[in-house]
Amino acid sequence: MVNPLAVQLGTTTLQNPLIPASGCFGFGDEFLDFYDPNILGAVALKGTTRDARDGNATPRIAETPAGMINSIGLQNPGIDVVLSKKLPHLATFYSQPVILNISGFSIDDYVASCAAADGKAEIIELNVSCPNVHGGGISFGSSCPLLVEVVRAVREVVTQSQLFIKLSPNVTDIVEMARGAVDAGADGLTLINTLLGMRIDLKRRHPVIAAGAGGFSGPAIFPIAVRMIHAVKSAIDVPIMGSGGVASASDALEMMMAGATAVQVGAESLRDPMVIPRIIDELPALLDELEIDQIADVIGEALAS
Amino acid sequence: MVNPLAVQLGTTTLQNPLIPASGCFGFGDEFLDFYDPNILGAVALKGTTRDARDGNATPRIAETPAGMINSIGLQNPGIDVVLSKKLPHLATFYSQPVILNISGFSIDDYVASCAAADGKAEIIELNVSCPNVHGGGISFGSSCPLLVEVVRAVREVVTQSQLFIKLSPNVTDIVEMARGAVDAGADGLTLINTLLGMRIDLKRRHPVIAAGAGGFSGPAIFPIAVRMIHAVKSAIDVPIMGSGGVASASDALEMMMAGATAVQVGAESLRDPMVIPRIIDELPALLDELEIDQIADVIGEALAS
Amino acid sequence: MSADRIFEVAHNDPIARDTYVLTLNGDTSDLTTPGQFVNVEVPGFYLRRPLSVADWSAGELQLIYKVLGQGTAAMTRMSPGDQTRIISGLGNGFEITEAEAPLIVGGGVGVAPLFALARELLSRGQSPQVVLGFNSADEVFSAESIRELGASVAIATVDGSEGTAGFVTDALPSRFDYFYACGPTPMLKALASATEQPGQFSLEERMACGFGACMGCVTNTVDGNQRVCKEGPVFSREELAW
Amino acid sequence: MSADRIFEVAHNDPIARDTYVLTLNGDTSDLTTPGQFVNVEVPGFYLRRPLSVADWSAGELQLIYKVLGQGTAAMTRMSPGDQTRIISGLGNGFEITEAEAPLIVGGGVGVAPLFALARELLSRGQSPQVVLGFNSADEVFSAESIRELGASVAIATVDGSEGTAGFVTDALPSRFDYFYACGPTPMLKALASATEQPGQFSLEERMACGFGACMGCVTNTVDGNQRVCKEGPVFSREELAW
Ligand SMILES: Cc1cc2nc3c(=O)[nH]c(=O)nc-3n(C[C@H](O)[C@H](O)[C@H](O)COP(=O)(O)OP(=O)(O)OC[C@H]3O[C@@H](n4cnc5c(N)ncnc54)[C@H](O)[C@@H]3O)c2cc1C
Ligand SMILES: Cc1cc2nc3c(=O)[nH]c(=O)nc-3n(C[C@H](O)[C@H](O)[C@H](O)COP(=O)(O)OP(=O)(O)OC[C@H]3O[C@@H](n4cnc5c(N)ncnc54)[C@H](O)[C@@H]3O)c2cc1C
Ligand SMILES: Cc1cc2nc3c(=O)[nH]c(=O)nc-3n(C[C@H](O)[C@H](O)[C@H](O)COP(=O)(O)O)c2cc1C
Ligand SMILES: Cc1cc2nc3c(=O)[nH]c(=O)nc-3n(C[C@H](O)[C@H](O)[C@H](O)COP(=O)(O)O)c2cc1C
Ligand code: FES
Ligand code: FES
Repeated sequence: MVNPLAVQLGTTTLQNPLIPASGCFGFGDEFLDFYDPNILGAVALKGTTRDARDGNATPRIAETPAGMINSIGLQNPGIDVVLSKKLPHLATFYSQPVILNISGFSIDDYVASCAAADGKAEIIELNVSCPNVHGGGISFGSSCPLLVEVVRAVREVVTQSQLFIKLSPNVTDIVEMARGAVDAGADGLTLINTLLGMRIDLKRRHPVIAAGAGGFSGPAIFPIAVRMIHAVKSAIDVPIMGSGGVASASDALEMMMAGATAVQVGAESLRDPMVIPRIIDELPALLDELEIDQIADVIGEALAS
Repeated sequence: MVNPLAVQLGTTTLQNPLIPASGCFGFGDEFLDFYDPNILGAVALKGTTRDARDGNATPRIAETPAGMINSIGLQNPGIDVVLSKKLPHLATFYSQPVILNISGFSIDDYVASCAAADGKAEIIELNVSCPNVHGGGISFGSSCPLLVEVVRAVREVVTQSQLFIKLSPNVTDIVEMARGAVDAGADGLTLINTLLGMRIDLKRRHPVIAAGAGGFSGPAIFPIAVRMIHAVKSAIDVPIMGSGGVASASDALEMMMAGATAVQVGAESLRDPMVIPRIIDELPALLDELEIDQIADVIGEALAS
Repeated sequence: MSADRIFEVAHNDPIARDTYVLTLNGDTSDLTTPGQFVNVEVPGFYLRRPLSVADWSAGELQLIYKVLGQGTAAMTRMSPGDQTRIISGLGNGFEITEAEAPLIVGGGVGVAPLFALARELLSRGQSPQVVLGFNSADEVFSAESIRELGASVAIATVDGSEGTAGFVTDALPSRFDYFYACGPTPMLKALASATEQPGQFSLEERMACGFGACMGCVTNTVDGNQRVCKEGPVFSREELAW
Repeated sequence: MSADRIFEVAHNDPIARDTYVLTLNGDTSDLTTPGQFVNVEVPGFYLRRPLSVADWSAGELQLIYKVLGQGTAAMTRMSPGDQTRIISGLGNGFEITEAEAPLIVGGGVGVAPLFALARELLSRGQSPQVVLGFNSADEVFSAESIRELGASVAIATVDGSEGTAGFVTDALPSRFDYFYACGPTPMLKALASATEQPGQFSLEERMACGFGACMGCVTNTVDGNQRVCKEGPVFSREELAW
């Protein structure tokens, strides 16, 4: 029997489109109390850098209406530990596709991490929302020439894994950035990373987050993600992992109609650890209700034709 | 006795910082059933263009988590009718400051409307989120050179009213845009206009809004507005009207701590027409609780010093 | 006049398939004529839900709603004693005419405001004929209560499970000189094509405020775009020029 | 093991100024030791609220919370019969040692988990001394119930309205060989400076998940940044190297 939830993400087949987003699933074992991760389409692991990082000062978390702000600052044990310890550990209980999320602060960083990671996971997802230390702190994801440069460099060393670029929404023209990434050799895109947001503590008269602004996500940003995915998929035929505010089966389907092939869930899975299994459970009934045979049939259905 | 809520917005004194945002208060009379507008700090009228406009096709409204999307398309009777009919009518029941919100699709449009409007209201607020018909549809608010050009041109003809520029948040670098507007002669800024957002109707497999994407606002976007106001006020000492997601007295204060001198309320006042009077009522007790004598003292208090 | 008021749920009961009658207690003094609507806050949803006034008396408001999406689904969980905020007294409502043989036409949940309209016409000594259309027999509501008022009611169902098989346009009486209609736009347009008599249409449009401030809910009229929530929801045939 | 469970409110009663005890019924089998916490969904708020387990038994959970901001203010409106989702069984909790003269120190709402801790120590035949600090007499809670367990309790209030005037550090007993402490960070740091004995601190940090997935809640330890929700909230003095 055909699995009605299966989708083809570039060259990777997923048993369903649901993926916990990077930074919201640790290295795969933090949810073992809640459910068996083998039900997932894939898992995206915590953003990994060349060297281990302690991350930002606390507070790192603030609440917003229908969302949250985080300022983790990429705390992670570094690519070597991830490859030598975290991945083998994950393999002891998980056998679906893996997405390694790679961050860096220079092109060298990205290239070194990606060269080490290539072939160790089905997909390497490049997080380009980090500041470029050699470029006055401008993030790779907010300058098209910088983005093209890093994607080109990384593409050279990523020959076995698929290379997805996770774009920042904090830009004037998301389609330009998408086109830059794809022209530079990306196999696919993840849309969107967090927006920049800030909350202020009225008593302290100071931002809640120690670092000031942070990454804003959750259901609040869902309409921004949908519109960016729709805009990019309208312009470029490229596989997209949707990300941003998904909290229900109908959200997942809506994002797919906008053009996403798979759907990542971040913040919502932190506040409700059971949301992803519930979405996977509920999707078949929702498809029936909407008279859809194969979930793959809805991808991009809401694009003007 | 000193009025603890008074603020000085450039050269205009407001009895309190609360202002209904443009497009969410008609031309001032739609709220008469609910409260006397003379309690307000000021009112911002519906976006006005050189010629009358029918606006966009319906549906024009979509709901989002903690927010909404609108696609009114600047339906308005045109600047002549606004000046000759709407303003005199407003003056029959309202005597606090008025903000005329001016939109256009070419520099000529803006200049013509602003020349006619100059001196007819305390503040002219330039909405630069509209596409430039002579520039491939790029909006004035998303290109710094275009923004500078329109502000320079309008500044020539606005000599009696204060000129505030209402910036679009859909840009990579809001500080760059703010600097461009101020250097080109703006007296102040309004931050922020709506974000681009989209919802899709699962049954129709089509965007809910007839035009596809629309302007996304409401509490969901509050953290984005706070962070942009904070970033701009940290860089430039300019009067700011805050806008974006304000729904309570503490939100208003939070936006002021980020750097706003006055605070506009849009979407929330559509879903809850009494929210602005309630905020004005509640502010004194909140100030007491936080041991603040004058609300003006909190402006920019959360900026790094 | 409209106002934001607090109402308390008295009952919330199913009356047909996916269709509920919600009875609330509160100040109804803003309501003046059948066909007006209210805008109801639903916990957990940002925008309010516009619903026609099905019936009202001093201190009591009745709404009839159909579960369509997540907001109306959440409304089914409102229980006696729960409070909610409602902007009341919205829209123009039907303008009662002196027509000799008035016809009332309703489709689906558009039937909601027609009970109060029928009663108003009857109280003025008029004898409206009523035609109501539904998908199937299990969706029929208000027909019996309108009959009890003393009006004759014909039913059309798409699947033929009650009354005439087909649409309301298949069940129109041979003689009437005016109509009042409320229902889905395709039904209203079909009615406009099938008839030449003058009449009024009550329209639906997606709304934000419901009280005229946002320009979200317009419909095209001979005078340009007019607000469904303010100049409407009821428009005469000539205004719409369908 | 932790799990997301549905609990039903049994009582929600004030016990001191701005301080409430919330009693809930549900599955408490995830809880193993005093000092663990739960993460409570509050209607209308995106993130859950982390609260220490004040007491538990099979089928019953007690939380003590202080109204601090909007979420805890909304919690006061939770009524008997209301259901809420709670992730239970979070954090390491206190590690019970064989110390001869243990001291329990609590400050403000940090006193919440100490009743269950005192009972556990007493049940093992130990005789903890207890020092609790509050701003003023009207904020004092749990002191009487801990006394009833059989432990000696000293109180310090900042305004001197009950017990020693000053901080917990002004009311420490002359002799103890180990401590268990929970309270605001400044109090914990003051305690660390004022003492040399070994002991454990229960920390607070802003959290998103509460179960170790987001890295939002770290504190600096001798082994680098550790998660307050997972490796903590209880850390030994040596780990923190304060
Ligand atoms: C003047 C007026 C009177 C109405 N009277 C009634 C009535 O008496 N009984 C009844 O059952 N329905 C009535 N409706 C339709 C009712 O408002 C919608 O069915 C309801 O808003 C759907 O909400 P939802 O959350 O279930 O749907 P969702 O699709 O989840 O709602 C999403 C958004 O779209 C809006 N929306 C969706 N469908 C409609 C629609 N058909 N019309 C307007 N807004 C819509 C919602 O209000 C909400 O903002 C009326 C509509 C209008 C404009
Ligand atoms: C492990 C742990 C155990 C706790 N146990 C208790 C307890 O037993 N009783 C009690 O009254 N309080 C306890 N707290 C503190 C409690 O979580 C906060 O007081 C509460 O979250 C404040 O919520 P609010 O909505 O009222 O405040 P708001 O300031 O409106 O909340 C905004 C956001 O900040 C977070 N936040 C604000 N203050 C704190 C804080 N001090 N610690 C953590 N998060 C905070 C909120 O959770 C929310 O995400 C504990 C905290 C932790 C981390
Ligand atoms: C706590 C937290 C940590 C995150 N860490 C990363 C990360 O390491 N790398 C990355 O690319 N994205 C990271 N993100 C972004 C998410 O993967 C996701 O793209 C974003 O939050 C939008 O989705 P959401 O609204 O479902 O959370 C993080 C998000 C959160 C909330
Ligand atoms: C229905 C609607 C109409 C609007 N029309 C205008 C407009 O004509 N001109 C303008 O500058 N902004 C317009 N806006 C933007 C608002 O003035 C405001 O800046 C924005 O919605 C963010 O604030 P909010 O989150 O409080 O709504 C409109 C917003 C809404 C919701
Ligand atoms: S809904 Fe706002 S004008 Fe009609
Ligand atoms: S709160 Fe998420 S790791 Fe601790």
